[in-house]
Amino acid sequence: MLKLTHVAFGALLAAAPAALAEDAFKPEQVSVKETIDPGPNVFVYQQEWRGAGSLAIFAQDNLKLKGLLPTGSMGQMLIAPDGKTAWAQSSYLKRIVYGPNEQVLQTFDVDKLTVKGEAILPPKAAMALGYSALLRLSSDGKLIFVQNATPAASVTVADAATGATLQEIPTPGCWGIYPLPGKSGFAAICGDGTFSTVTVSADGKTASAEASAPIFNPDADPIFIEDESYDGALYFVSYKGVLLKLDMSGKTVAKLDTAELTTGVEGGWAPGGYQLMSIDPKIGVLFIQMHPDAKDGSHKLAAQEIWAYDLKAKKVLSRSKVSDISSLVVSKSDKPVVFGSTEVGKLFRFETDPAAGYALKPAGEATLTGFPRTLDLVE
Amino acid sequence: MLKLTHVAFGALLAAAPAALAEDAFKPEQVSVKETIDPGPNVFVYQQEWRGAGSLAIFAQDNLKLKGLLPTGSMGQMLIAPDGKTAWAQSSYLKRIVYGPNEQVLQTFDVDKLTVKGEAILPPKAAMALGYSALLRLSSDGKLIFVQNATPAASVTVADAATGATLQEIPTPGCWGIYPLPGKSGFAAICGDGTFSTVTVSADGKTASAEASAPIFNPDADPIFIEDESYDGALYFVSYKGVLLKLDMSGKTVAKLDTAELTTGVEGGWAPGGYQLMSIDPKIGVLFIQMHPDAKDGSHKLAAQEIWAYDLKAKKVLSRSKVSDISSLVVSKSDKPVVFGSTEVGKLFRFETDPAAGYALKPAGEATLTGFPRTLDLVE
Amino acid sequence: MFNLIDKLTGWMDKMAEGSARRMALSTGRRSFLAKTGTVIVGGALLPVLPFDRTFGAMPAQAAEVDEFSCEYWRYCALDGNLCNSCGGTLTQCPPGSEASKVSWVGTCKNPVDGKDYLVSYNDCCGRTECDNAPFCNTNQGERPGYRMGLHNDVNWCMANASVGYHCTVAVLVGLAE
Amino acid sequence: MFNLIDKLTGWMDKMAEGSARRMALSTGRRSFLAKTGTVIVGGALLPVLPFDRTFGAMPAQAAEVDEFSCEYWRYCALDGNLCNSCGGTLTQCPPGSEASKVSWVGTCKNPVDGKDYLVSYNDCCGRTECDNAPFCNTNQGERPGYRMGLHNDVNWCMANASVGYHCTVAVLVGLAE
Repeated sequence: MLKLTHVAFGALLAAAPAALAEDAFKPEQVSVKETIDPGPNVFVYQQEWRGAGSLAIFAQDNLKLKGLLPTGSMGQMLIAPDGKTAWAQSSYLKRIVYGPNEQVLQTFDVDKLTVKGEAILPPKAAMALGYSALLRLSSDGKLIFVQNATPAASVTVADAATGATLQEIPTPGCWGIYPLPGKSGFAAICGDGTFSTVTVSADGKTASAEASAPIFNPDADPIFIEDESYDGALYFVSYKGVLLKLDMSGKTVAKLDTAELTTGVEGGWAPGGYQLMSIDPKIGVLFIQMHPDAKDGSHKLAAQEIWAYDLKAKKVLSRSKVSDISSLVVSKSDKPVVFGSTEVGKLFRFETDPAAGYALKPAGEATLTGFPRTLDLVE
Repeated sequence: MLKLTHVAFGALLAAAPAALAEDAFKPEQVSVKETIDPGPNVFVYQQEWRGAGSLAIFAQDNLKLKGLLPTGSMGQMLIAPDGKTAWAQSSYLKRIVYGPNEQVLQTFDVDKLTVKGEAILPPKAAMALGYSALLRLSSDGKLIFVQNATPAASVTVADAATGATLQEIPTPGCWGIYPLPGKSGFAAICGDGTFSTVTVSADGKTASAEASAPIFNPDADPIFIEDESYDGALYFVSYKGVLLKLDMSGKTVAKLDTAELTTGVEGGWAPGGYQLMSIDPKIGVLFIQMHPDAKDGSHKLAAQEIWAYDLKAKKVLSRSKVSDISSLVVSKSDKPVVFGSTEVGKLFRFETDPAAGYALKPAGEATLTGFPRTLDLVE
Repeated sequence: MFNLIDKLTGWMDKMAEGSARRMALSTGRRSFLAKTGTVIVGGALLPVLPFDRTFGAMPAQAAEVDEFSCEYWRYCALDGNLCNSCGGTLTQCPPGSEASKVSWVGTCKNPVDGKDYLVSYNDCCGRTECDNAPFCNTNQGERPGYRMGLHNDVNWCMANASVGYHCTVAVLVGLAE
Repeated sequence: MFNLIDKLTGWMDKMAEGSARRMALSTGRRSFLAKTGTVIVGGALLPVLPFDRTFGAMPAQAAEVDEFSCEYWRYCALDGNLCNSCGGTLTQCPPGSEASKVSWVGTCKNPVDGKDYLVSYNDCCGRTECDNAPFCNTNQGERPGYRMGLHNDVNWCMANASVGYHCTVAVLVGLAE
């Protein structure tokens, strides 16, 4: 029996009465903001490997943070084309870093920042650094494709509306998910230098695959898995700076064109980083992260310059010095705005000058946390 | 049906044979180290609020990291007197930052760095910054006391061997757990300036409490909850730098003595930080974190100096300049070593000079992560 | 004695289950304040301690400091990330999070009118800790957990369904003269 | 075709379930290597790609660099925290963690003997990420996930019971000339 012979309620009762002014003061009330502020957003996935990551939403015009969405660890984010729905695939271990792993696909309402639903995935999803090609929406918006690695590669197909798993498609030796235009399915990059075109049935439950002719040489000049679409084609870039223009619309992926970004440029410049390039389709200009003195192993180095490259004219329009940008995304505008993240916690906003070859001018910054390697935006 | 008409196994099969040297090379084998290196340890709890914290174990002599033990979020650590067993109380939410919270008491084998067991606690444990007074072992080593806050204060009593919960003792308005010497139970600091002495039955299942006379004035000069024992007494320090010497051995807590640390010192110095003081009982010297220009609200400021104070002679022996130490612990030695952590990720080691009043000399540093606010050591 | 404790803690736990909004809508709060000298903030009964003037005063330039800076006057006893830099406002939690059902209280002097206000620091809960926002650690009038209503080293999301700490708002709930 | 895929992925998954220690004890590995040009490292079948010499060479001072620095020669394709700075050694995971059952492989030149070695980068698993240790991000010969055995942007604890990433060791498993 607990016998308390004294009164010591502290915060509960031991209050010294305060003289309260009887004036016009009206107490404020704590509440929860209903929706985020309107206006176009930049999405940054702040990945964590020992706890909860988050999907940060910033205003495009001033980088004001509008809010965070919560995810598990080692996750990926996906934003719907209308910017109103977001998804994340991530891991929830029973004891955060040990014990059984539950891999979850969360669906978020972007305006309200609520978790609309969650579905449990087969426990095979790749626990990878942030790459947009690892969690994708089909071009009709009905299916979600999740990159798996056990380390055997496969893709889980889930219903975008419910998150329910429809099938798992083995994609041995292939990686990355590139939704097919105009039909259900995706292409993947394969380790032998081909692409595999995987067509998924209307109900999402079966699939067939077709290999391309060789597209690139994975030994001599491998390509990054970051893709950008423009003018009906899909662009990739190689470690050495060769731009590949691919047609994804046929039965197999076909190479349409190639271009060398660094022709005639001194200094050993090469592309580098994570989400290392982005195309503004309004003006047909590619913005790409470049570093000098490239060598074997330098392909993940952050940018010392961002180059603006004219895809039609096939020439570099401008080269802008930057500090340690490792991922970027550009707005779709006649006067594009570039958003770039560093590995050490900064999001930079750059305005561009059309009269100066879209050279970048710093125009704002914000704080990031975790490993911020994927960015997306919706106008 | 999946119809693959091409072979693209990539990493699986597409291997270019390499010429392998037929010389004396003997492949190494990956393995797991069985036990940590021998020798005395410093324990630092690296708290996290959005994921897994960890209990880091460093060698006292050179700050070499011996390993990490995994915990949940917002936790506390506890080290057995022999340094062979450690415990942690922490939170595991279903979705790390949302969903049902499972509060767990983990038991660790320090030499093997294994999780020996875990027990689920009543979901009331205080989710607080790291303070050693919030998770304690009874003086006989048989019971673990867990500070609860709902925000009503109580203490969960658990079996130290099994983690099983034995009872919950309400301690309204009181805070902190100070094990009673020579018997089962603890004292707590109460909001009216008294201490409550809670005696726990031999089986750990019942308790009774007794209030002390007023010990301090929580309005005019509150005390920090950090305690240090020396020469049969327990020491606390107030915001303004008054050292209290208390007798915990009776039915109620009694004040034995007080001393002003800053008497005759210019500059408005006061104690500050989190685990802000530590006594080396071999020499009877208190090491305490001090900052100048103290004012209301400065009590958590990191130290600009560490003072060595002679408890018997009641005088300051030395004042050593330091950078931003917010928690510290001192070894029990004739020539003590002080370990201090900063809020920005550093653990510093200081040797002391007995001939110079135990003045501190920097002698090593290591990297910390998270919020490192509790330190412990075992010789 | 025992009954009183049971009643008190039971009542407090029950209070804590009520929503912050419901409590805030109660029009009887100010008169309750005047009568008992205590504040109900989001469900917890908290002491109204007179501002401790033992130590120094507010910095002279405080009036010019904006609400996105830790030096803003309302934040005199705040320990956490500013919600207004994380999608919320001074008094609104960011969308998707929940306001804490209990809170701690500071007493801060408004440099404009020179009056001391009671500020409820509600944590916002159930979302990833917002380290994108400035982290402030001011502690005027702060006390250890033995004065729980004045203590800011605990997670005040403790009484919510989802206890993940997100950020902190600063809500004016009373005047103390 | 279909059977082959099933067989292969099935086999691979089964391989992945085997313990790293069991695989490492297999005395037949080097002859297997010599025969097939592939490496089994901790249970995964990996290609042995010739070292890509298209780009530059090792820095001249590499021989003097100690194993606690990211510049140490074995770490030429490492992306992670050094286990030898977290209670482990060059080839031993810290106590309490588990060695990953699968791994990626780099080809690094030893500046002392001038030979190219195959280095298995095993992650150690089931413990809090060891950010106390130096984080290295070197990428010689690294390829994206379409060459999975050379890819270091995934968590190689993927096939373990506890997938939490702790740190990475660098184990010499072969010679490539």
